[in-house]
Amino acid sequence: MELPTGATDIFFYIFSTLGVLFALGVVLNKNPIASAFSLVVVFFCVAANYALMHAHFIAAIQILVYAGAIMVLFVFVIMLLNADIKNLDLGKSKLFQGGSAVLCAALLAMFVWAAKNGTTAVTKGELSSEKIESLGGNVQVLSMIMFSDYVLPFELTSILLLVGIVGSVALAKRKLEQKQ
Amino acid sequence: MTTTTSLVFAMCLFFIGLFGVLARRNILIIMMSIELMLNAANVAFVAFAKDLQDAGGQLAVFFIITVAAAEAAVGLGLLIALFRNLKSVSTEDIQLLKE
Amino acid sequence: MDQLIKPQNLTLSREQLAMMMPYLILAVGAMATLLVGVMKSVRSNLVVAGLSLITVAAAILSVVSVWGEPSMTLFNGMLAADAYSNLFNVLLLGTTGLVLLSSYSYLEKEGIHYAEYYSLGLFSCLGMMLLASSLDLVVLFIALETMSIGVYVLVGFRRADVRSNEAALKYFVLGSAASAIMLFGIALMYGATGTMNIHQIITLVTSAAGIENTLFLLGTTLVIAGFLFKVATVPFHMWMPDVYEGAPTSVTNFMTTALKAAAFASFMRVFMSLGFAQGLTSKLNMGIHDVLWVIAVATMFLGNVIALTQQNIKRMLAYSSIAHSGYIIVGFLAGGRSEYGFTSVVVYLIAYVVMNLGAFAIVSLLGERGDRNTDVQDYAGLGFKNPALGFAMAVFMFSMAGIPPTLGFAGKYLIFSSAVQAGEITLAVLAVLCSAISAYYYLRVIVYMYMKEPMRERKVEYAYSTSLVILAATIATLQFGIFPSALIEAAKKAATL
Amino acid sequence: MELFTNHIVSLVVFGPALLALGLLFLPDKTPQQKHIVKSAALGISLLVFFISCFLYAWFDASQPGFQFVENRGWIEAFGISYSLGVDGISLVLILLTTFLTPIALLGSWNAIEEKLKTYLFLILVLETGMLGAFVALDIILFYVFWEAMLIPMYLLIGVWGGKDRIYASMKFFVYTLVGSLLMLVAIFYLMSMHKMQLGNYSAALLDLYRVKVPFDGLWSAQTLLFLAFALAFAIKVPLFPLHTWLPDAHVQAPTAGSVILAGVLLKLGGYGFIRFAFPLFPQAMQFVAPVFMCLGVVAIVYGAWVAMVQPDIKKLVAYSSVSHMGFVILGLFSLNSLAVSGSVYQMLNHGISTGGLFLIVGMLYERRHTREIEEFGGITRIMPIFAVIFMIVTLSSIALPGTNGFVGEFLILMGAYQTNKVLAVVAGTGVIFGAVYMLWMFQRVMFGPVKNNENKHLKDLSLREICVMAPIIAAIFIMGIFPNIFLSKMDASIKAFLSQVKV
Amino acid sequence: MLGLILAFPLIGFLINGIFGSKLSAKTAGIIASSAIFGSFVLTAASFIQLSGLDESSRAIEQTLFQWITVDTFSLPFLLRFDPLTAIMCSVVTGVGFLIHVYSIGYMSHDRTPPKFFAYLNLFSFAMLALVLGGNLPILFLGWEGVGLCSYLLIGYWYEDNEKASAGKKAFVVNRIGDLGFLIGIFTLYGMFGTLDFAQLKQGVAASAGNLDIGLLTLATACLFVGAMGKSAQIPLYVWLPDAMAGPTPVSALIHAATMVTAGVYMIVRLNFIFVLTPDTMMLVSGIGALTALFAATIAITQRDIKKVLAYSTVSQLGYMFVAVGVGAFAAGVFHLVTHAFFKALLFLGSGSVIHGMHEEQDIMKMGGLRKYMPKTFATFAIGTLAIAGFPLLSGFFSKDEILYSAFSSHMGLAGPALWAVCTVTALLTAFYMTRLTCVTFFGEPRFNPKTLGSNPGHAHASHAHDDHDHGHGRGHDDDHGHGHAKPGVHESPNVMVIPLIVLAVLSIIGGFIGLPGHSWLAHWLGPVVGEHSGEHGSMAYLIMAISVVVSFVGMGVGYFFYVKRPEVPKKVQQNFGFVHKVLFNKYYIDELYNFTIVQPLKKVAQVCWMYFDVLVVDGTVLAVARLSKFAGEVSRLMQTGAIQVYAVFILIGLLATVGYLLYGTIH
Repeated sequence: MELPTGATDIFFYIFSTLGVLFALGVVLNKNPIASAFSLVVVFFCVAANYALMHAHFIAAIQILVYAGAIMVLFVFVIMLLNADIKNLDLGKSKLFQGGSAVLCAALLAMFVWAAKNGTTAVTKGELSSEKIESLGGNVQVLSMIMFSDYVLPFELTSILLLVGIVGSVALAKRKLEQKQ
Repeated sequence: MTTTTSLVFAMCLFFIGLFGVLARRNILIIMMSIELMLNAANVAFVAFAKDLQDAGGQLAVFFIITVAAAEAAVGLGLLIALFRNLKSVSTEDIQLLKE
Repeated sequence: MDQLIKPQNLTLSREQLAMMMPYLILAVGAMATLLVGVMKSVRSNLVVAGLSLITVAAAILSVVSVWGEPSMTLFNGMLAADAYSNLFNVLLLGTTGLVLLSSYSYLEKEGIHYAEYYSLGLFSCLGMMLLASSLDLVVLFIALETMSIGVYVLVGFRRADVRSNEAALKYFVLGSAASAIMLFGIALMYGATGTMNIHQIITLVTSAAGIENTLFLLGTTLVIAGFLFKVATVPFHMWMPDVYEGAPTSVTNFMTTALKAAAFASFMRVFMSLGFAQGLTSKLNMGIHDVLWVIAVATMFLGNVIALTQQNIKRMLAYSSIAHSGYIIVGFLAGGRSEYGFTSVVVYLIAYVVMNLGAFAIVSLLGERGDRNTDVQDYAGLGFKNPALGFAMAVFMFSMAGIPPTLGFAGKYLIFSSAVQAGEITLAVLAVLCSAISAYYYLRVIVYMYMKEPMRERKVEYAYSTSLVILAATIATLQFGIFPSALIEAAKKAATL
Repeated sequence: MELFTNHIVSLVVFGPALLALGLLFLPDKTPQQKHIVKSAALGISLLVFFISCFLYAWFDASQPGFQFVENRGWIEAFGISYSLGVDGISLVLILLTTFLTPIALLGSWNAIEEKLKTYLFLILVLETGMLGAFVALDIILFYVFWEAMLIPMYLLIGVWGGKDRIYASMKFFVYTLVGSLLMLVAIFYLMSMHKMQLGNYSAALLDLYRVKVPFDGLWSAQTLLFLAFALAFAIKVPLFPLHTWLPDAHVQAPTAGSVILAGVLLKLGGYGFIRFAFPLFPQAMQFVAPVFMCLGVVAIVYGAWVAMVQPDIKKLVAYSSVSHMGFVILGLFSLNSLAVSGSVYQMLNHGISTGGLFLIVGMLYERRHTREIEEFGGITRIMPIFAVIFMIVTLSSIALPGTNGFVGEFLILMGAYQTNKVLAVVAGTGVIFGAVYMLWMFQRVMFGPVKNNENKHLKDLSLREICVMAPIIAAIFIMGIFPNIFLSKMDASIKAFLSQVKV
Repeated sequence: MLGLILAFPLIGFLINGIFGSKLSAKTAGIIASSAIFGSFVLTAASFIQLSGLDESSRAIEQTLFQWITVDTFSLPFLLRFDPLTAIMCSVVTGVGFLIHVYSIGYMSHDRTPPKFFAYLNLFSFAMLALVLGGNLPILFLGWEGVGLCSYLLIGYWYEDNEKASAGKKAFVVNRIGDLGFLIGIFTLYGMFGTLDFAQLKQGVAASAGNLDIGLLTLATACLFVGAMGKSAQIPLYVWLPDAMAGPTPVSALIHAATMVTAGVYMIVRLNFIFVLTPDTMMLVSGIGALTALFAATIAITQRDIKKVLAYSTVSQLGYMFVAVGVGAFAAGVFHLVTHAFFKALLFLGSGSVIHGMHEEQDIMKMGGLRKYMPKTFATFAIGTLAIAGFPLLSGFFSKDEILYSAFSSHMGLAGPALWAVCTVTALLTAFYMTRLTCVTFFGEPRFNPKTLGSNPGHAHASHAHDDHDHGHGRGHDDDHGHGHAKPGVHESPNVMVIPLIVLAVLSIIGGFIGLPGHSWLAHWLGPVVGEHSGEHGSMAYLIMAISVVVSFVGMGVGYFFYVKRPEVPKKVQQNFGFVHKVLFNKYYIDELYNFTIVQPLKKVAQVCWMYFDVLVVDGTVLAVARLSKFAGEVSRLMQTGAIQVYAVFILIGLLATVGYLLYGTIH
């Protein structure tokens, strides 16, 4: 399924704008639940953009893992702690907030300037979208590479996940040692 | 949709996330902001992968999502541990260690 | 379809396997430790600890068995197997082993003796080793996260203690943010160069003028910033004292020594890939040089002057550790423009690791349940009450202050002499002045140990495991301080990538 | 025997520290055990002195170069070697060190009761450090000894010192460290120049002598390097205005510490100038020589003035050190054989006479637990033997002909006068002020009526104390009357030194 | 043999010094006296040996050992016995021996006579080294050595703070002179490359025409500064009057006969250099004359018997300098010798008086003593006559020689001026010496002869310094150990009187070694100082006559004032109150020095210490330390504990870094 270039652009801008707006929603919302749901929207927008960039596999993972797993985790924790969540305001002084906003904006401006002035690498790879199609599609290609070239990071992520599991279990185990 | 515009989108997400880390007191929201930042990097990876006609970027995103998941799990675990002791998730309440 | 799969990725030579062995052993050992730990039938932590130490020992042996082999890359060029890796693998494994060894009694004392501690330690160590050896930025990131996540948990390991929670969360929040920043940098570097492989970046940097690209520059800056966060240089250092203070002492030890060494090892690989191994060849290099110059000076200065005001030893050592990062950055700056530039970093790192390992082992030995008894005042009279312990601590303090004939001096010698050779005279002078400031607070420990009367009677319980670690560190500090040749040779071989 | 003759320098240097290690395993709880430990330490130091006498005997005075050279690799990567050697100048300083250490030990025989063996151990380690610095022919080896020496001295002051010992020890350590660290940078610079010019790393002194460091006025490399070296040495000497650590360190240090500090440690500054700063940077040295001569002269006069108004005997002696060591600097920078010989000789004299004075102050302190001059008066009547000894040492300190002090100051002033008349004359006033403060102090302590009742029943010197002072007194006269015993050994080396530094 | 001359006193010193505590007073005295007598005998032998030598090579040299060798600088421990040394040695050992003997009596009741004799022997050793030294450093060795002994002996009764201070003052003032001496030595070394007398002489001769006279003048002037210190000339004379705090034999030996003349000796020794520098010579004679007059005026008003003699000594030394200053070296030596005789005599006499008066030194509390101590009186009177220039006594000849030399010197008007000053001084000398003798020995006793000395408190009451009973050992022990400490004035024992008599004889006949025109002494010293060329013309007799007149006038006035009309001096004193006060207080020179030099110096030193050392240097050091710590204290405040603040710092760092690097790409 190939969208015409113009349409791609339009979708991209729509999703991007939405994404940015909801991202702002994440950081500006007083209620964590609202933030969490804004985040879900952001994830969807990003996933849509992935899809627009022909990264279908990633788009799917984005929705599955992020929107599905991570967000559930977040919401779960929010619920768990819900009873006692106070201080839902933005916190810190206005000056501090304003200052950080200015800092972020300034850095963003620099980044954007750098992005505009910079160029991506001149020598491109051979995996053009046509080639990918000819090789059996995005998922096929990615899996090929992942289990050959990228076997180390793949294995490593498994260990990472194990660490995450062990870690969170170790931290959240019910039985607490005596308070000191 | 050019690489640059995608990049700008990514950067916007990135700095919104960063702002969240700076400005919010609620650690949960700070964690979400961090997720935003990671997403921003992912967007950049995918955009570059497309531009460069390379699969490496997309694969990186795959791994990063995994990392994000593990990180979120541990982070939330830490948060719960803290909450048990402190009954708070505000950064203002974790200023015992200083100077 | 087959064209995507490179044939060399489908074979595994005996040599490659041998090179992979340390990682495999460690991964398997860590998992085994985990399993044994959760087994109901295993009552004693001794078994878990023993298993973890055996794992480490086996891994060290496997590194030693490939010591001196010609360098190669593994996993499609993603992992280096060279003298540098070997050296750091031994260092990291050794450090981890000793830290775990010294943790045993500490965990008992604190009542947090869980099997997870050991497996997390081993997993983190695996992350560190991969970090030090990774040639691919994605692998690097994942390794970094593996290491970090393990350590986040370890920092918060004293779950019932708010301070431990706080430290862990601070570390987690800032660490994740820094990781994200670094990741974004990796993305930009990837975009600018089309590769995430360090070797290919080196080729690019040295061959083309493409590195004047702002995208590359921005990416580089962010990656470096990420590293600077991990190694805690000004102004990315502020998490460190809090985390060091709040973390269980044995974990602080682990962070000070192994984690920092791994972060620096990786940083140096990346740094060299930016062309610094060849000297200051480009505008980018020059710019980064200036930035690092300022950072180095600020780090040395701030770390030292704030340490002057500290009462808590852990916190003081944290600031001192910040200052040490500053010295190491000086070594970075001397880098490619002097014969022993990067060698000096390696030697300094080893020195740094050894002396901090010992110092923190002593702190953990002397600490009382709940991490009390860690103020300088609590060390009053130690020198004559427990002469051996006092002597060891004195050796570490003098070593950190860079007084010969200790390993610390050898490290400083290499760093400063390289800086001078590289023409960084001002930097060297500032560095030695900061070093003189640092003498003051290191000596304060000695003052308390030897020149003040103890405030209260206290019997130190010598745990064999911790004492062994202290002994080893003391011997190493003096042995390599007086005869550093072997160390320098090894480091030189390692630093010639 | 072969081992002995080939490694005699190493033996002398490391003998004290290695043997002292054994002390740590002896018990020191009961008085008897303490006595054994002390005797053992004394025995070690005497043995070392005995061995060092072989150095004197076997030293060929007609050879200007280094003798008893030992050379083996140490850190090959940087051309750093373990190379030791002795020339006429270091020979006499070695003898001074080995001579003073047993005296210092014996002098504080009963003064230290607590943590005794550590104390003795540190003194012997300190001896090793000092001796090592005197014989090192490798600049890094020298630096190692130079710095390592700080530790025992620091501890000696800090642990066994007086009321403000911590402040004093800290001041001593940090002051000295700042200077030596800058020197370290200079050493690195020099070594990198060697690498550039001659292609290999070397820290060997004889190699570094060949490095040509560009010289062109004040801001040139050579001058800056010289100043970096000079700073380290000037602090150690100590040269005005970097002397303020000295009074504090001296006053707070235990007697043996003061003796060694004044007797030997300060000499390392002068020795450093001779062995390192001068020959390495001759042009720069001549360029700044007038400034240093002036500083030396200021130190002489200033030290004497300030000594005059000190209420504390030990502080007075400390400031007198500043004054005396000013002569050394003046002499060295005068750059002629008379003045330089005088300077080296003055270093020996100062070691003997000021060491003696500190011992004497220590004896008073042990009896009265005060060093305030006001507390004393009329002691001569009560302690006649002490009075005689004190008088002789005082006379040595004010350079009366016939005592050792005269030979040094006479040669220095005569040499300096040939170089710069005005400065020599001003320096000469130091001789007058020297007499003023020493005799005034002597008068207030020893003469006059016994006003303080506590002083009425002081015991005169014990046999041990006489044994402590006897060698000092003997040295004062022997060195005053037969200075050629030492001058002849130094002569060739100093000639060589002068031809080396005069470009 | 020369070495032995030195060795005897040294051995005596060592014996008395080391075994002193075990020796009795008498034994110690005998040991010391025999030691110096041994030297005397050897000196005499050497003298004879010397006179047997040819005039051109009349010197005996002996190198004992090599003292200092550095590079080309070689300094042997060289002794040289030439005619000048012979004279000096004879005086030192001869007069010295007499004084040693005298001391046996004088010090018999002291607490530690062996110590005293040890010091005396040490002094003799040093003084002999001074005169025997064959080069300047040896001379300097003796020079400082005698200074040391002077210090030790002035402060002999150290328990009295003033006496100890006097010793210190002597040493320090001498040190000032010594510095000058040293500089002179250095300059000479710089010019000639040697310090040996013989070689110097050769050097001067060899480079006669091309010498830098300016430099040479500097050298001689500096040497003269040394002489000023040692020989108590203006402005460095202040120590000598104070030095009277020492035991009287010491005053006689050191501060009259021998040590103080060392300056004169030194100039005579180096006459071949001094003559090349007329400016210095002028200075020498000028200072000498000024000192002579100045000291004489002070002597008129003093009440302390020893102080009068002290100022008299200063004055007479001035004479000697006038002599050497005008080139009459032999005359200088001549006066030196005769002065040694009569001044030693006077001092010993005064010692006898003091001894007899139980430590009383104020002449106003004496009077009529000739009845009580006739032998002392007789000898003292001879001394007075000799110094006053009574014809045919020793002082007459030597003083006259000087007056004549001054008058006839080739210095234009300066010569007569010098002569005039000296003549006035001679008048004053005759006057105050007569005053001293008359007040002491004539008239009625102004004390109670019965009770004097019975009460130690009384004996000390007159002492200005302190009055508690252990002021010094001597008075203290007198109460208990004085075997014949019967109250009342008494003549001294024979052991003291015999030296007086010998010296009196010498004072009378001593002048005959230098009869005007046929001076044996001048001839004898010829090889050293060059033959005295001037024939005594008619002028000589006129001058002689004037001095005789002057001498008689002085003595007459003195006798008139203090014997015939004792009320006159009081009137004069009242009429010239101010002058008297100034003179009595010695022109307030001590006070002047105190205010202009000593006090400011202490102030400056205090300021140096408290302000420069403590405030500036230590202040800077501490400020740096505090600043570091302060920086730490401030910086740690950034560490607020709030994560977000940390994050902001990270962000700022990032901003700065990125900003800087991106900025770099534009430029």
